[in-house]
Amino acid sequence: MTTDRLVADLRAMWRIRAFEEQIQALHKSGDVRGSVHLCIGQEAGPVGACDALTESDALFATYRGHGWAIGRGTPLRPLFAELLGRATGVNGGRGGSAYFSAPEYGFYGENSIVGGGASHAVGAALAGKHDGTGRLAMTVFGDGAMNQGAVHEAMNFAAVFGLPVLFLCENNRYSELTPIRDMVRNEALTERAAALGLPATRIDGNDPAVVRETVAGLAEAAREGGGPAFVELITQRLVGHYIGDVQQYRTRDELEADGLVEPIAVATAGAAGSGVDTGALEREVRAEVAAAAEQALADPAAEVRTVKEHLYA
Amino acid sequence: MTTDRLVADLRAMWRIRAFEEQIQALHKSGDVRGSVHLCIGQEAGPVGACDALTESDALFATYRGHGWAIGRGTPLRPLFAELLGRATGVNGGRGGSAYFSAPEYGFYGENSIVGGGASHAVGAALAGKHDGTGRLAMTVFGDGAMNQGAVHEAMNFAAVFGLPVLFLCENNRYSELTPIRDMVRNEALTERAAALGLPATRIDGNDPAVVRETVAGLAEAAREGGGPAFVELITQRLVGHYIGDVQQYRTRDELEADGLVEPIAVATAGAAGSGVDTGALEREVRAEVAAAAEQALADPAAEVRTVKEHLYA
Amino acid sequence: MPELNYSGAVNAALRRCLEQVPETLLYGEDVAKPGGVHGVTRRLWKDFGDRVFDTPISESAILGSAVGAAMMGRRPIVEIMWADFFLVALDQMVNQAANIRYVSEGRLKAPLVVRTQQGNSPAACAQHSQNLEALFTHTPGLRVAIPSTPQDAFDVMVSAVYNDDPVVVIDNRTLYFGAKENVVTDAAPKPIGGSHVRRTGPAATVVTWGAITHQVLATADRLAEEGVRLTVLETPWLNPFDHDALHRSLVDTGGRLAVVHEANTTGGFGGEVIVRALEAGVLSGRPLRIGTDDSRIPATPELAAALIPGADRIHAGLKQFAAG
Amino acid sequence: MPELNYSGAVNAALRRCLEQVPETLLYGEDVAKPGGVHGVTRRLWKDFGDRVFDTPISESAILGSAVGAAMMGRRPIVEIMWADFFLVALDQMVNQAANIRYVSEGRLKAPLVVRTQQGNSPAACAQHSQNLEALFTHTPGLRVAIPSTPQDAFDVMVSAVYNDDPVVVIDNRTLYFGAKENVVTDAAPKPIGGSHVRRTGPAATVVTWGAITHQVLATADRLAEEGVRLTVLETPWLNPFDHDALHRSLVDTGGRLAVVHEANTTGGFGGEVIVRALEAGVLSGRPLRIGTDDSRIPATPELAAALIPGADRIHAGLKQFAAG
Ligand SMILES: Cc1ncc(C[n+]2csc(CCOP(=O)(O)OP(=O)(O)O)c2C)c(N)n1
Ligand SMILES: Cc1ncc(C[n+]2csc(CCOP(=O)(O)OP(=O)(O)O)c2C)c(N)n1
Ligand SMILES: [Mg+2]
Ligand SMILES: [Mg+2]
Repeated sequence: MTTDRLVADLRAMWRIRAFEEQIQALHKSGDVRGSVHLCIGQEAGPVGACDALTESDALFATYRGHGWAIGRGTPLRPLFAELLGRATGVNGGRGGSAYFSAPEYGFYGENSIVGGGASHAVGAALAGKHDGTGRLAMTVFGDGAMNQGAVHEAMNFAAVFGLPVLFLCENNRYSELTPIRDMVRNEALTERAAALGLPATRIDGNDPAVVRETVAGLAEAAREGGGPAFVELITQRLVGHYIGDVQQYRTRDELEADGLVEPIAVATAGAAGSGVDTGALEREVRAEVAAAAEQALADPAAEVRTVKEHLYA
Repeated sequence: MTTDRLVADLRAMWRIRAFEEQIQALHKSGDVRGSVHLCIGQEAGPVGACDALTESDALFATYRGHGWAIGRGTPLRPLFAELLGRATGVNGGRGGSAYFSAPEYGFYGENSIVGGGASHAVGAALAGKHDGTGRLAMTVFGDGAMNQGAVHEAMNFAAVFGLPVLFLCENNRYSELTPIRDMVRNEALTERAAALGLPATRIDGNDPAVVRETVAGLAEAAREGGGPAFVELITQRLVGHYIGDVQQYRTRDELEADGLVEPIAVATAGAAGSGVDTGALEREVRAEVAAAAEQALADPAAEVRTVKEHLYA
Repeated sequence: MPELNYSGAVNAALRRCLEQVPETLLYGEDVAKPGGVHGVTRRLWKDFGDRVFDTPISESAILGSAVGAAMMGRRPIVEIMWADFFLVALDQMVNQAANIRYVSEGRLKAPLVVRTQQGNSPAACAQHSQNLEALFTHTPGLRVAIPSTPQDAFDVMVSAVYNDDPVVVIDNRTLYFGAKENVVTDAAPKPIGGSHVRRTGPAATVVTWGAITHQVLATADRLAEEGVRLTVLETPWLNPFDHDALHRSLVDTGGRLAVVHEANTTGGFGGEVIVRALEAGVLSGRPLRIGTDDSRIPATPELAAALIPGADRIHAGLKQFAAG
Repeated sequence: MPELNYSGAVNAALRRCLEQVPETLLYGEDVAKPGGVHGVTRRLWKDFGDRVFDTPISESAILGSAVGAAMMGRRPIVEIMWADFFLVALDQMVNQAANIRYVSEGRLKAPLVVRTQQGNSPAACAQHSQNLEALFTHTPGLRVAIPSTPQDAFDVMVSAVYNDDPVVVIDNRTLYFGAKENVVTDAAPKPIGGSHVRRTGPAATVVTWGAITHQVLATADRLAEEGVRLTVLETPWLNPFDHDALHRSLVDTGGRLAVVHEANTTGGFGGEVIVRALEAGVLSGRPLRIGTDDSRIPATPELAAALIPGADRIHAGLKQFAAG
């Protein structure tokens, strides 16, 4: 991999991490309220996978979706604004941290129902079969979502109709406070998708280059009529399930081990080895992100006056 | 296999078939009303599989469940009575053809929601883990039910907790009027269960001996703590999905081919080859079944007076 | 003007929408090659190719894919074979479809139509007999219709397809093969909503919807012969509900209101209709509510008939009410 | 008599049931080792071993296995983490659990308890904010409770576990860490049902349930200071609902009825309460119904507050009502 690519990926991952850390701070200060699910530690997925998507493609994520929205190119200011309940938020503060969308960037929304968005991606691909775009749809969900019947139905549905849908499972080993290994008998989650007829592969979800290459290859096959595919990204969250989760269910050893393999640590080591000033890079990105947060903080609050609009056409 | 066994199986299968044919006649005469799903052609499953169950075991079936209720030993008269809307019916006419139960015979009910009963079996096995019975639970559903998320969840749940549940999938190639091959990309349905960690096997569902042996073996393993298992019974229905379905979706060739492999034809040929008077056997069973129907027809109608009872304790 | 029975009218409406609205898709279990378990979608697959297709038995994927396709600009029409089956995937209606427009602040929409049918028919089991419209009328963001005539079945479907929000259209299978009538099939699509004054009379206003409308009308005719003239307001749309028409009607009928529906009584939409009239100050005296007794539905027809309002109970109820 | 907050009371009730009713099981997502996402089931797993366990994210399997276990004589207590999540598996409540006793003509029963919590809390998203009790009160065969105090939370749970039918017990997470109170934890299990007269006064009867009860009581106290004395009837059980107590109360308050709930207004259970009073002839004049405006719930707290009845709206509404 070229140093340029490495630096670009590190920068992109830092943008997500710095965004999330800024949200942490804004939560602490009381500016961001309520339940927030951060993707700290899982930045390689969106950075690698979103590159396979074109403008007319559609991405559907979960409540842990900030990184994916950023991955699709949604600007940070309206994202901050959304979480801050500002009128300038991507949904004017209606969505909030766990359920916003930014369709103008091909981000068709988070979803706070586990497994709830998988079939939406199937529908988006179905639409693409008829609207001339041949749209690829991608949906991301967690390891725990594999136990939700709706996900099984969505994968089978896409398989039957050969629709170009990529199902990405971010396996961070936990569903809320419960380890996935306790909730499945067979830990090879890819076999579930394979049984439905989807090419299914487990990859290092901490390496944006690996993610990019895998997803790009599957995307191409899907666009050419190969039907849906499944990718399991092995990754980890370095923080709690939600802000405030003190992670009593994890050992210090485990957290330390995760710290060694997490994407930014690895990419930083790689870039530093190629002579990149990673500290400067980090500071630069943090400044950019902080500026976006500042702007959003200065934005006007969501308008109560319009609260009854948009329920119906 | 001994001739005795062959004859016993043929007799047991004839009891089911004759019951179903009697229902057909009673439907034609207007005595049995509404939608009825016959299991004609699928008799080998219940005859072979129910032998693996003891009294405290629990069976959960679908709307196509008459044969399974009979397989568990439910007498014919109260079954006829149920379908005839008689007070003496197993549920006093509340259940009807598609949703009756006979718990005193270990038959915990049909279910008219595709996939709705699979998790009940899981619960029955869970109960057995705590009530000292170590109960085995068995649930039967069709090929089409494999696409219902609830079935996937039920199998995974049983697998995670190592519960003694046998999931039997009667693959008669159709879901209502639609062939299963059009509704899956990978026709090896066993792989779905295997991916969840269940031993999974596809067998000839038209041979009661094969079914018996397979199910008995899996039942033993499950009782010994091996967890759930999955069996796909390859079979066919010789009649429509419901009484009145004229099966325009099937060719005459296909129906003819099915007629050659269906369990009673095969068992009859086998028994006749061993010198059994299969004609006499058939007549004998038909007479028994007809007598039960006669008795049920003479039973009093379900009592309207009690219609509001049993909604709550 | 073709002569069509109810199922023919639905079929014609679907055909028209498939022809005139290129964004439409039609799918569900057994709807394409088999033409639907009740034959309602017959031949559409032949004529519209892969825009009409059969699906796996996967209600969550059916509804969810419709939501996703609708978000991207399609106008999917999907079938849930029995309203009872919604319950395995109600999430896609209530948590998903209903939220999309509002939560995105109008940036997204989900113009899908879900066709279903409900209610009891002889010997249908408890899991195939429920009337579930109240689940949808309690869900802001959804539209709900429940026609009872071929013309309304046609009009409701066309209006639903042209409407920009998720609409649940609820048939009753006992209506599918009723009498034929001349159906106007070429009028411009109407906006959703509205109601019909089916009978006029001063004794009371009876509001009703769905299949039971026919029994209410027969009863009204019988009562008219007996000298009691009722106004019958049929409301094929429950959301938007034509409260205005009802409240106007109540002015002419002394504020005397009866509601008849097949859904079970407690929590049925009838209660809401009554409360709205009461809140609007147009109700006078005690209203009459006729619904199915709160119960599960037994398979034996005679038992079910003891719970579900039939001709006699409706007649006796309305007669006493009009007298009281 | 221990001093317990709401979550402590639920925990104590669960502990008591696990101790005294050997048939009980307790399971759901994150309820065992983690002790529940709200900490309500803390330590129970430690003390009751494999009768308390965590499950996959499989609501259909959670509820369905509870149904099956209950059919076989267990008394499972299972958790649906948020009421909104019921919607992925409502079938198991409405098509399955509710039917078992009736359809088997009493040969089978399904004595399960489903614990859940619902409603809005600051910045909860639209998919984590709904109040869905009306879905259950419209379902014959289910029992429904929605307590608001530690004592009721305790009593309701014990009564539900000893009851022989499926019961849905609905908490509100904003109550979990409220004030402690002395809770009687050793009384004999009471039958389900009943209500509490929380305030007495002649101006009107206000019926309410769930978390919003506290706002209604605060409002009643404020109004009492302003010279308007209301009767407040809290109904922790919605099924069976204590219509008798309400109707008796209305005799003392001139038939003036107000209902306050957090669920959205149209089709909420409040309408049913009003219609029953009207049908019983104990209502006088127009009632008042205060519920959330029919809407999806926006994440921003200030927006949500414009839709969900808060102290000011309840105060203004009840004040005007009492005056009118
Ligand atoms: C249907 C449903 N059930 C339960 C929940 C509660 N819940 C929210 S996140 C979560 C864990 C999901 O775990 P996983 O799929 O691994 O995703 P992760 O949070 O690790 O990204 C659960 C159980 C929900 N939102 N929806
Ligand atoms: C949840 C649900 N969806 C749809 C139906 C309608 N339905 C009844 S039987 C059936 C086909 C089931 O096929 P299969 O599982 O193969 O069983 P078979 O009838 O062949 O025995 C369908 C779709 C239903 N009863 N429940
Ligand atoms: Mg996870
Ligand atoms: Mg089949």
